[in-house]
Amino acid sequence: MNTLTKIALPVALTALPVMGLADEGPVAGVNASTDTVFILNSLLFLVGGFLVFFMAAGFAMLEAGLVRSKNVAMQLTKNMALFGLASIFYYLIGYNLMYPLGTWSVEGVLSGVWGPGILEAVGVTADAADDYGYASTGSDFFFQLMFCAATASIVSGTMAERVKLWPFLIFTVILTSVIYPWSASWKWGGGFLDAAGFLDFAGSTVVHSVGGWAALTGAIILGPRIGKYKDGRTVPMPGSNLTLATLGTFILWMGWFGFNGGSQLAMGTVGDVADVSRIFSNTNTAAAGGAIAALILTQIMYKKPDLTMVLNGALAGLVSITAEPLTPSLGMATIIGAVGGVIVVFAVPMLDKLKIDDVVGAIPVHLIAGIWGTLAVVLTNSDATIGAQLYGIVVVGAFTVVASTVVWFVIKMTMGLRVDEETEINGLDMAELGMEAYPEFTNG
Amino acid sequence: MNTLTKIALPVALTALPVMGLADEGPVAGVNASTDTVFILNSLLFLVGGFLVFFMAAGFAMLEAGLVRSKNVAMQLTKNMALFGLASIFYYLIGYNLMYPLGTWSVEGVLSGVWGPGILEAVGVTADAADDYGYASTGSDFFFQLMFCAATASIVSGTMAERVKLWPFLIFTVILTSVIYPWSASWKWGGGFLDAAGFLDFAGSTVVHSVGGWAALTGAIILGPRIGKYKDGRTVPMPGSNLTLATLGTFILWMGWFGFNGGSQLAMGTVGDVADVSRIFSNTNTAAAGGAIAALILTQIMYKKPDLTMVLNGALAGLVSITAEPLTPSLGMATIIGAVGGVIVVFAVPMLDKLKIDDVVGAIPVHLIAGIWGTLAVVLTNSDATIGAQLYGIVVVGAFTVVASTVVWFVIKMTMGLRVDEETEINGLDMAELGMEAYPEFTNG
Amino acid sequence: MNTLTKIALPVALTALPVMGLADEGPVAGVNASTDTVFILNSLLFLVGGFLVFFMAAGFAMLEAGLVRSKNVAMQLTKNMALFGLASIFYYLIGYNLMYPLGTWSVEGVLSGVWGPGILEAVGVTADAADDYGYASTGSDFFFQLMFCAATASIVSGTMAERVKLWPFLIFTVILTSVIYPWSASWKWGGGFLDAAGFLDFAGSTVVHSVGGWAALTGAIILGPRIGKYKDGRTVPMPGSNLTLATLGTFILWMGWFGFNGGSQLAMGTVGDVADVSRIFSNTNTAAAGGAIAALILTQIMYKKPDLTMVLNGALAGLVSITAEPLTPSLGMATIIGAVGGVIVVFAVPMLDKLKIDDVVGAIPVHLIAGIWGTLAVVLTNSDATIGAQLYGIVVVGAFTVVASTVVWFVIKMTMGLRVDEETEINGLDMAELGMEAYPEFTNG
Amino acid sequence: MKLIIATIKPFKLEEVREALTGIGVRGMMVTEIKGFGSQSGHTEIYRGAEYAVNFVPKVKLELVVPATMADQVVETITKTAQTGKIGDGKIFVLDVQQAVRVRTGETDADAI
Amino acid sequence: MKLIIATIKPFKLEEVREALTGIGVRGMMVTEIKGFGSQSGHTEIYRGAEYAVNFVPKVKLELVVPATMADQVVETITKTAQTGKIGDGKIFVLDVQQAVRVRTGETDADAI
Amino acid sequence: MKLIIATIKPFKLEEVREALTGIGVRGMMVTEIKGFGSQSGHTEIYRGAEYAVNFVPKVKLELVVPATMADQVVETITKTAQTGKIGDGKIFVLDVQQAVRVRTGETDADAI
Ligand SMILES: Nc1ncnc2c1ncn2[C@@H]1O[C@H](COP(=O)(O)OP(=O)(O)O)[C@@H](O)[C@H]1O
Ligand SMILES: Nc1ncnc2c1ncn2[C@@H]1O[C@H](COP(=O)(O)OP(=O)(O)O)[C@@H](O)[C@H]1O
Ligand SMILES: Nc1ncnc2c1ncn2[C@@H]1O[C@H](COP(=O)(O)OP(=O)(O)O)[C@@H](O)[C@H]1O
Repeated sequence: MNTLTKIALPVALTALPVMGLADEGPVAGVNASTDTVFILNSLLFLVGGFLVFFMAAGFAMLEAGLVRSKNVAMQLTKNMALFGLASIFYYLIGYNLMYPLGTWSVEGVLSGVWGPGILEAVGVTADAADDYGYASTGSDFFFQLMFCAATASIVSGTMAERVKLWPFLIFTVILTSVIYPWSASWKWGGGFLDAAGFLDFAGSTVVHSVGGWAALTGAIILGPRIGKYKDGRTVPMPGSNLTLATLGTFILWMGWFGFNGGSQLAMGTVGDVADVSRIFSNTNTAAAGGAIAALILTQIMYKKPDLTMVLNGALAGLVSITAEPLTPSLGMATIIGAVGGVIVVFAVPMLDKLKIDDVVGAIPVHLIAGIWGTLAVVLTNSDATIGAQLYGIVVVGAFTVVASTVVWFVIKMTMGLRVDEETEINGLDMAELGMEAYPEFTNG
Repeated sequence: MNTLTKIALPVALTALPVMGLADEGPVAGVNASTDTVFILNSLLFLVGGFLVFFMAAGFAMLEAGLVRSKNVAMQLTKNMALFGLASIFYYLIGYNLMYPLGTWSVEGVLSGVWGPGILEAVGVTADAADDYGYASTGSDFFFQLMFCAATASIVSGTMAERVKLWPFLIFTVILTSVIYPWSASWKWGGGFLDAAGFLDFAGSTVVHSVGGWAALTGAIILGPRIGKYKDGRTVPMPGSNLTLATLGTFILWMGWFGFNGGSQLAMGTVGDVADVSRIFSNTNTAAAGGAIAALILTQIMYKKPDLTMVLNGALAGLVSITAEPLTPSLGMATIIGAVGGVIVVFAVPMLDKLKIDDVVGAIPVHLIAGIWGTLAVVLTNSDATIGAQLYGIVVVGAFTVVASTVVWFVIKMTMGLRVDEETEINGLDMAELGMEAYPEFTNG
Repeated sequence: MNTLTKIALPVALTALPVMGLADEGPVAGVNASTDTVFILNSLLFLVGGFLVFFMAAGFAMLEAGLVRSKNVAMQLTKNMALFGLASIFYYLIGYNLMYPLGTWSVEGVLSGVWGPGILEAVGVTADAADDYGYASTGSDFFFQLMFCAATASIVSGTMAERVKLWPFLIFTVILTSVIYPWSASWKWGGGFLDAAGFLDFAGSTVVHSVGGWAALTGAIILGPRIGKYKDGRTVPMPGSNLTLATLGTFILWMGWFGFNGGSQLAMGTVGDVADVSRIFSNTNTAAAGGAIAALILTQIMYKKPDLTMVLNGALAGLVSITAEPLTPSLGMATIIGAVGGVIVVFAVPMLDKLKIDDVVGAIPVHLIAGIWGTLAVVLTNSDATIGAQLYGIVVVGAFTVVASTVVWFVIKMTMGLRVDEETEINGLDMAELGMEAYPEFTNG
Repeated sequence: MKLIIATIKPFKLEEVREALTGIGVRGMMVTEIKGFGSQSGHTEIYRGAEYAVNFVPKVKLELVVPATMADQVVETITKTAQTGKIGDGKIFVLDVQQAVRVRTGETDADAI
Repeated sequence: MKLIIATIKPFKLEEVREALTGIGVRGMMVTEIKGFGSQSGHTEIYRGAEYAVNFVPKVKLELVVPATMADQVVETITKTAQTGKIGDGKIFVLDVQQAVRVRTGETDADAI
Repeated sequence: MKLIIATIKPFKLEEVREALTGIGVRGMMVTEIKGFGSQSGHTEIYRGAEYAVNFVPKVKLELVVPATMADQVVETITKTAQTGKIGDGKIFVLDVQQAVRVRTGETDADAI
């Protein structure tokens, strides 16, 4: 029964016997046993991991809903394929590149561990566990892999409706095997950014901005969709299914509890589980702040609320709180998220002014709100310095832009990046896949 | 391996060594340590909480699928916005209004704690924890917030396709900051209904009926959709997408495991986790009973099964078991759920006879099945009395009806509640949002 | 913060105080307490269980997306109804038929326990628990029930667009109350297949092949859809909504973490949780392998990738790893899954050659990949013998084929299995349900 | 025989159909279309970008009737579909040379 | 030239198209429509409320052919689309003044 | 008056509409159709099975204009919709006996 969930212990106990605890023996100690800590930490990774996994479905629905139906099947193919490739290549190269565990080939800059990730033996024992005092390697691998895949998902939305399938997938391979893990190692692998005091709890910069920067460079090199910008005006190309876009947003929102909550990386102590609880609450309220801010702002600016902006606003709120979901109060978390929502409302048309065609708004959501979130850490975390935060943002940004640009250009030169005009006009589904997402509906 | 999951311990042990437990040391004590209990209780709230969160997506899909496509984008906007507002206002006012923890301004009637909810400090220690013997405040807040949002979601479906966006959202704010938390405090805050022996485990009355009563008063004050009732006949207005309505139902079904299971409020003892297991099983079988009852009944009554009734039936089964998901046997739980399914099949046309236009069937599902479920507690829980149950139903119902009526009327008088005729005919999407959910499909 | 998740204990500790653990007391023992083990094992079942539950939504979306829109509402009705019936009949008969706990009426062949499943009492105590050393009965029931429902879901997809509702549901009742539980008892109930050394960790054969065999016999007895095979050619009948088919695949993928991970059946020791972690990782990489293999293969064979094959490929990868998700390395798991993906690409057209009309590809995915997965156990598990694996495959296959054939025929003779030609041509939705999934879209 | 093509506001369809049945029309073809006309052209905003909505959802009726019945049909549609607000629609009348009922092969008058 | 408008049962579309190609028709326009006719009017129940299904899904073909070919086209459609069951559809023939092929600007006979 | 039926490539719709407005056309009906013609017939593969794509998405315009304006309209459409690639579409012109504006009951010239 739901009564008095907040009441103090004694009361709680008097309430419990009803539930048959009357004849329980004395409590065995205070802290959780070492095994229990190991199990609970691993469990956090596993639960957080499947939640972040589900974000792949969220990205797929969001993007499928925001592209025109003639490109939906292709967008779905890209999302399925990129997740599969991320899973394989993060395993083959990325994981050890990201977590050198102190073994560097260039101290703090480049991992010294090469080759595929290896898990603990079946039925490993305490003494044989890689890190008995902490958590199982498999759970950590599972959790970290999902972050890598999320980074790749960010890129596909921006470049939708015009990028060729295979060139895009090749970029994904390099992003997930090298670009993301390498830059991530500087912070989460204990590299020089970590040493420099750069703070990024769950990855506003390490994950979202990296995806955002890669998307930005890609969008610029790829150019806008045909007809998107006509004699100075921006021509809207409404998404084909806002219901699925909304579903995708809700799924991403849920996944984010795993994304940020799991990034506490431990649940085996009172302090840790209380922190995970704070993070869940802050993550939710930041998303709410972002959605409501976008709702009100579009109502004021355009006299009508814009659902797609509300969706982007919620996501921007989530990205904004990702760099520091623990230390803010609920109120501050709401504000940090709301600022993210505001950013989106202004950044989306701004990008259009610059003729940068971002089909789903991934750049405002993941890159710009990601930068904001990374800076916002200083508001609530005394360990953070604006200098260190800027340093991290710039270093990661510069690296990602340069690396992505090189890769995009090499691909463009060699195999070409963009479908031909007729294919783009008729839709990628018919031309590149020979398959329509909605074959029965008569669309133009 | 899946063998013999039910066999007794010894057998299990002989089976286990395979999994490398051979060399484990002796077990440390019997009960879980205090820390472990705290962690496990909090974990139940967190997992239950994200499951209930996902119900927001379920409501959104169910409602988007059951309205006509010209109103889908608006319905999605309402669902996103109401969740955002519920998150913010439950934090600002609702949480402390609902859980006075014994500090009443009017004993057992009105909380004495005002202002926003406050979580435990970062990395809180055992001694500093608000309730070390129980669970983290953040996890409790997260879990309870989701119940508040669910209440608001119930209303949006009934009033779809004709209510204005902002007036509806203003009602949502008052519902989530005052009406729901205040009435809930009488039971779950340890108020006078709790003292009176009224039992409502997970909220058939406290949550679902409150949403249902608010929806009922709203539907009456708002009036039916244009053309819904023509010279005595009810004119069906088929939902635009039953696939999404079905998806929404499955999502709600899953979320309900968190809704009811989490309401056990503890998982740190053998008895508690066994109870949570009972609840999961009973919740599932009640939904099954409701769905199958509606399936068979519509087949018999109409010669053809009605999918939308089956969906409503499953949900009615869930609402019916919510007041007492623990004490019934699996068989009894199935029957309680089945009765819920029967209720829906009869209540839906009955409401139409009364010219009460409930677009998605929320009133039969949440209100009427909610009352049934609350009464059904006496069937299996000896602590329940029909008197106390009726008392709770009437008190909560009367309060919600009066409060909602006042709010609806004030809104109606001041800013108006309903869109103009032309807007309603052309669809709220074009007129109020200037945005269509399916812009490419040529709908009438 | 996310730093150094893989580092060794000492470092971790130095990092932890930040999170307020500084003043924690000494650790209470090494192993988890008996209660804690019981709780954690039960928790694994509950979390695994709701994940597998969600697979019902995945199947519903996959199938709704792959049938033509004139049959979507019927397909949804079947999926909702079969889950409800599975829940009820597995409870009434199946559960005890599947888990005799050593009480056989025919030793190792037929359970001696009849009647509905019974859970532990409310608030059960350690001494009263059915299996204190293991887990709560309710959690086990909940978990096992979901496997039974999954088996039934497999059948509905293959027979879509032409089978009558009620005859199909009657088959479902017999499948879920007798055929599945009975055959499953031979392995997971500790019957003769288990004794014979047949290994099937999470059910490539016990669950997926059983569903697949039932679907195969059904498809043959039912015959192909009108116009599917015309003068030697296969006429494609494209699915109406590939977005929902993709969503369904992602949902199934996520559910599979519960399906395979939960089948470890224990999480209360370091070894168990580390194994669950291995299983999560292997399950994910096998799905990735299957998806990518199908992607590349269709590109090579048809010059264009086939999204529906990629979806089937991911699922085939999941089925392939299900018989042994624990012992393979990540690399081997990827390969096992990839082979599953290859199987699908060849098996789908092969079935068409044989004029066996499998609407969603369930036979290649669940049956053929299931056989492959069962054989693949010998690659990584030294306890497995090719002989025992073949023995299990043949015994389960023969039994399911014979049993299903009998049931299908009896139904065909008595009430008929297939809708009349006109109904099939106009779509089952209008004729059998009088309800369309997308009433507003003008489809042919 | 005459082919009468009428484009009306979607919500008027049912009413018009009933009215036509009332005067003895036994069949028609209905198509969902987008209409462009004086009603069109208001501007909307999508993701911060203004655009003109040029097409309005309409329904198109096509029915073939005996010449003698044409005027009455046109009248009935005009009366029933009229709201007086811009965008009510148009009616066009064309000559039809021949009509055939597929089921029976009957032609012309017997076909409709 | 003649414009031939035919409304048939959707599942007959492919067959009719093949038959027409067989007699040398090189193009047509196909529209999904809702048909109202004698076939219509059976009642369904939705959420407990009875309602009449007045519109049946149909497919409409429009093709322009040389006058000389019209009769053969009408015949072919009639033959192929016929099931003998109510609702098979109708065929209407109208005069066409002019035809143009957009790609080339060719007119009339050369355009179709 | 003339009824001008034009089927064009969907992506040309906006351009054609603008061009027509330019020459004073004040309204039209637009329908999404599937076109069959010389452009059709390339084969695709779905789940391993080959099949011919016989229908291509097109847009159909129907507009009624004063006889005097017909040629100019046909010209304008031809010019604007032309890509020179196969599948550009067709234009057909038919006689219209009568036109009515539902809102006002105005007829013929005043109606369009
Ligand atoms: N010249 C025309 N030819 C064909 N259809 C037309 C023409 N003019 C208008 N229509 C159709 O009639 C509808 C209503 O016309 P409109 O000018 O918007 O309002 P009104 O008929 O009240 O003046 C348009 O949406 C279009 O579908
Ligand atoms: N007078 C008419 N004008 C235009 N279309 C018609 C007319 N009568 C029938 N139709 C079309 O023909 C279809 C079949 O006609 P119906 O009367 O139902 O069957 P049948 O042609 O076998 O008598 C209808 O659905 C409608 O689309
Ligand atoms: N005889 C016809 N009658 C009606 N519409 C036609 C006819 N022939 C072609 N069409 C329409 O014109 C479109 C283009 O014709 P097609 O032969 O494919 O290319 P093109 O016009 O360049 O030769 C077709 O898709 C079809 O919609």
